[in-house]
Amino acid sequence: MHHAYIDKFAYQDSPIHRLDGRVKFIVALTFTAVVVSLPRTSLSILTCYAVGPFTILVLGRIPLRFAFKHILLVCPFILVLALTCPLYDRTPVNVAFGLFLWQTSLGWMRCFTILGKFIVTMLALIALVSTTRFSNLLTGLHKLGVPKLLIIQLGFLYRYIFILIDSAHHILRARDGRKLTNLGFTAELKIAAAMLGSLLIRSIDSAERINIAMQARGFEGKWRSISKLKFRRCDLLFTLSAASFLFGLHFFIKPILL
Amino acid sequence: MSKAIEIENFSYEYPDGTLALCNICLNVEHSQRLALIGPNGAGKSTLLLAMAGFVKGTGKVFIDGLQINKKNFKKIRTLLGSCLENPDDQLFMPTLFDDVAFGPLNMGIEAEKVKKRVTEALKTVGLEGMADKAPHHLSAGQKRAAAIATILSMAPKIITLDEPDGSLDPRNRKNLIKLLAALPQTLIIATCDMNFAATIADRTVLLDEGYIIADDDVKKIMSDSKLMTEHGLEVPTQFKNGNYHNFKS
Amino acid sequence: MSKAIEIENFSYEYPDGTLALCNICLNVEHSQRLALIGPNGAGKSTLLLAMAGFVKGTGKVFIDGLQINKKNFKKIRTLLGSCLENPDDQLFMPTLFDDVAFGPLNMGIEAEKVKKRVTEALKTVGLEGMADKAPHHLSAGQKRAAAIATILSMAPKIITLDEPDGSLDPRNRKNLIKLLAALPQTLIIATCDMNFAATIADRTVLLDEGYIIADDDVKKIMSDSKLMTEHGLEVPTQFKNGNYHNFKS
Amino acid sequence: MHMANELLSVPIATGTLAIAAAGLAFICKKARQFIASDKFPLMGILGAFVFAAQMVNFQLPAMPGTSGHMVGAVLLAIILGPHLGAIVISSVVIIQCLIFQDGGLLALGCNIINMAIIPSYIGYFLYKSFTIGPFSSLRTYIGAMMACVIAIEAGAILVPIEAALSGVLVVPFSTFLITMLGVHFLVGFAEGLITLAVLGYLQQVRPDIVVDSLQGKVRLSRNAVFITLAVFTVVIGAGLSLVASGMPDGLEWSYAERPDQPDFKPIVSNVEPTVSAVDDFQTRYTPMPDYSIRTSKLGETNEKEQEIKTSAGWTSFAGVAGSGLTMLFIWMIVSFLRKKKSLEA
Ligand SMILES: Nc1ncnc2c1ncn2[C@@H]1O[C@H](COP(=O)(O)OP(=O)(O)OP(=O)(O)O)[C@@H](O)[C@H]1O
Ligand SMILES: Nc1ncnc2c1ncn2[C@@H]1O[C@H](COP(=O)(O)OP(=O)(O)OP(=O)(O)O)[C@@H](O)[C@H]1O
Ligand SMILES: [Mg+2]
Ligand SMILES: [Mg+2]
Repeated sequence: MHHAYIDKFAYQDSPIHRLDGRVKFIVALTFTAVVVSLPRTSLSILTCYAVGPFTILVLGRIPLRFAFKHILLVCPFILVLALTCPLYDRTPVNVAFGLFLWQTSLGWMRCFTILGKFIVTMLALIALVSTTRFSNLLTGLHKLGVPKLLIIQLGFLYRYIFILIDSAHHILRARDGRKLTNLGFTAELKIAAAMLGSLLIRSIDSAERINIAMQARGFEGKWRSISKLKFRRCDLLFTLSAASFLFGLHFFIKPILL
Repeated sequence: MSKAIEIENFSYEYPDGTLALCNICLNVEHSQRLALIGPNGAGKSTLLLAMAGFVKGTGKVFIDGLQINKKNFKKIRTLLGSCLENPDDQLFMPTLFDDVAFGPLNMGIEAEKVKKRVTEALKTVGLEGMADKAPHHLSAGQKRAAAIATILSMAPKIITLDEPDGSLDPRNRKNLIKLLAALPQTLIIATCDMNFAATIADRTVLLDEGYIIADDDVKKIMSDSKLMTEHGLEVPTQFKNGNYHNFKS
Repeated sequence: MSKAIEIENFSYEYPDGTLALCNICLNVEHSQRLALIGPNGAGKSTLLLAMAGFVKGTGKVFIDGLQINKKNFKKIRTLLGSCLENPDDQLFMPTLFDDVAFGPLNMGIEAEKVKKRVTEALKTVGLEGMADKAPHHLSAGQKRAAAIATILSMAPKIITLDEPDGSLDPRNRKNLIKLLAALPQTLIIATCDMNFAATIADRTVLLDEGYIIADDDVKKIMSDSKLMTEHGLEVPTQFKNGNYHNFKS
Repeated sequence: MHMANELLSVPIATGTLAIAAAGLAFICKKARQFIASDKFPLMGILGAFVFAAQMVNFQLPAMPGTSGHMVGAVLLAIILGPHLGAIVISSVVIIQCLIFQDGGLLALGCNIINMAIIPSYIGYFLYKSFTIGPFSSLRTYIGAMMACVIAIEAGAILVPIEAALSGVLVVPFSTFLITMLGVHFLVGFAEGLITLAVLGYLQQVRPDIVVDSLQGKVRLSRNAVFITLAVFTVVIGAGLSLVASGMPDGLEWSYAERPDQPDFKPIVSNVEPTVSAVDDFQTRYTPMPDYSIRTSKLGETNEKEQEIKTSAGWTSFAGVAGSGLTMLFIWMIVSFLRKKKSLEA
């Protein structure tokens, strides 16, 4: 996993990218809540909801391949859960879709709904994250009341995760370059501990140096930052359209489909 | 007028007993460009830390006439900016803008002025328009430049740089030299690379094992091949065979 | 006889889409000393990783006649030792002894012989008597040497080194050059420092943006000032004005 | 043990989100009182360290082919103290959600509680209460081991509970619980080993870092490891079978939430009043009550029903097709506009 890999699309520019982070966050959260609380056996309505994140992704110029690759990466846990549904719920149901009519079990229906909901909510999350620079998201979260200490932590984390992941990779490489046999459990554990330990020591050392760099620039414990967030007219427009999308689906399309 | 930096009989021992600096006496005039040279472990980095007040040994250090102590610490931060060896340590905020704004904001400057300063500092190092980038999206050379910008935005009178030329390719190094040559501030640069030091500085201090071995004009020290090799260094190419080319543009 | 390294049409793209290596074809003879040069981000480190089988792209890589694949991976580990860019990554055990012994122990060599190998490797790099030190107490130059010792103790036929000259002072660099010059193995060295490359190698491959731009005798490539500056490099001093001094001792 | 959105109902999700937010706000407020400015970078870097540490793996004993890696909550709590540890791990969980999309947005509250707050505090206090007094290698060993296993199990137990309270569990509760406990017992055990080993390494090379929490030398012996494994297995096994026997039968549980058989008497609501209360609450207050219009899809072969079904088939087809067309339309418009723009430029 490399730097540019995970958040490269957040640094593009598009109308969606320019929206206020707060607005996008709240919309994504609401959208997720609405989708999660949909009935457990209705699949077709999910595709209607998918239109929302899909639009954002397309407008934000996020390749759909990227989004689906990500979903694949994080799906194993939910996949296992979804696949247990057919085992436990064998109530037969008839499913009608267009001209076709077939019989399956409620468990399968649920399995697919869970997966469908997972995909749709993940699309929403990816749409949020890959159209919002993390720093803007942080400022947005701060404005929404997340404690400053946590925001500072998140900022540091975001900055140093990639560096440390890289050095973990390098250490692993150095081990693999010289590791030919399994030396037995105790030795393995010791080696792993030594690798973790040296990573930890390096982290602590660089924390000490960062501390010097911060103090050298006058830091005394009080965290100041400039907020670049502004609620503009397009944010209002976005909120309104998102609201009417959800509202319309809920009150007009959903009753028809179910 | 007071000197930019005055160090009187400064000594420092690391907690584990390593004597890193020994009886250092050093004066630096305003707008001088001083190269600190010396082999690995000579104490260059430690001396730069001492100038910024981050290691507290015996002896006195004055920055622009102000002695370093608890009371003056804040004032000195606005006078002297120090840039660490590794730009990853220097750039710790999520975006370049935040990083460059960090210093001025801590000085209590108001937001509008901070923005102006950031824009200017980024322009000076040739990174205009990159303000919203995350540091991990920058290349090695850009990170160096950005680290310098974080110091420039504080508008210090004195800048210390620790091995700013590490792991740069020749092109990036040339860009760095151009950038440093254009800065009007007092510069103190620690480096192991003699060619780099000879190009950028007008005065040299040779450190070894915590002692100041020599302190003079660049040419005088660097062309003394006996002195240089004795302390693990080498005569830079422009001073070899006595033929002096100044590469400064 | 088979070549030390044969690479056929190798390409590699990082998961984020960066094309780091593009259609690389390269043969290295036994006991050749090859310098990989190129600006920052040219793909030097990636090529060294590919030679050790750490990145798997399209195309074939043969080490001493063996193709790199799952089956041969172990065998290749004993043939080719690769030393990473940062010595801190290479040294992760609590003591230097453990670190240098790590490779041989993994090869299933018995304890007595391992000890002998460790002592020899440490002696070769000039660190005899330091076996019990913790790696993070070593100086930068010592860490470099130690990282090389961890490879030497495995007695590979081919050694790859990624920027072994980073942040070393001239004396340490000279020692490193002496050390490398005395090694009988096939050496492949990636570096940004042209003087270092010119001193140590007898063949040079110039990489830029993932392509092999030139592959020839050191002198031929490095004295071509147009080629070098075009790719962000510079002509090393010993090839300037056509006067060729070989610094190898 | 990352929770997904789909394992939670909206009331439970918002409830846990609120609890997590309040908890974090409280912890941050508390931490602000004693945190020194030089702790900021240390905490940030240690958080990143936890991420990176998860890539370093080692072979587990007894089960060849499986490898373990650390989670880090207890180690950080030991090094930084419970408050700062909880903040750091919470930020790790949030980043996992917001950058790596691991765990859902709605499930963030649950994840913070399960993986950050609970393990940090439980782990720290278990470790402290065991290692109080003069240093002994055995006590440190037991303390760290207990801390890791119990802290992680405590977090893991919450996952099936939260899912059950949400009423979305299809898998029988007891099965889910036992699987979670079993898996996380192994996780906790590996975590304990690695935590101890790292502490031992740190003590060897940088004793100043762990000086407050470890005065003597930590040693790991193979026998101790196996004895611990045996003891824990027996204890956990016995505990689990007790829990399991008290639970309603797996299949029945899944019947308990089957609205399609109205005459079926849900067993659970008798056994567990809280669950039924929450269920009740949910059906009443969720914006979209769950089981309302499902009849059109359930199978009786009444002719009229059949008719309804066919029409339902068409509407759902229309829904899917309409959405698909809409997406196609949006995509075409956007790419058309973009092309035009790039031509102009
Ligand atoms: N944190 C530390 N604790 C103990 N000793 C230290 C520490 N940092 C540096 N030293 C020792 O102090 C001496 C001076 O170190 P310093 O880092 O100032 O050297 P340097 O001239 O910057 O070397 P380099 O060219 O390698 O950067 C060295 O002997 C070094 O080993
Ligand atoms: N893990 C990674 N993921 C994605 N891209 C990478 C990764 N590592 C390197 N790159 C990119 O691949 C290209 C080649 O990188 P490489 O590290 O091989 O260059 P290099 O020649 O070693 O440069 P340097 O002189 O700076 O060490 C660069 O553009 C770099 O940004
Ligand atoms: Mg230094
Ligand atoms: Mg490289």
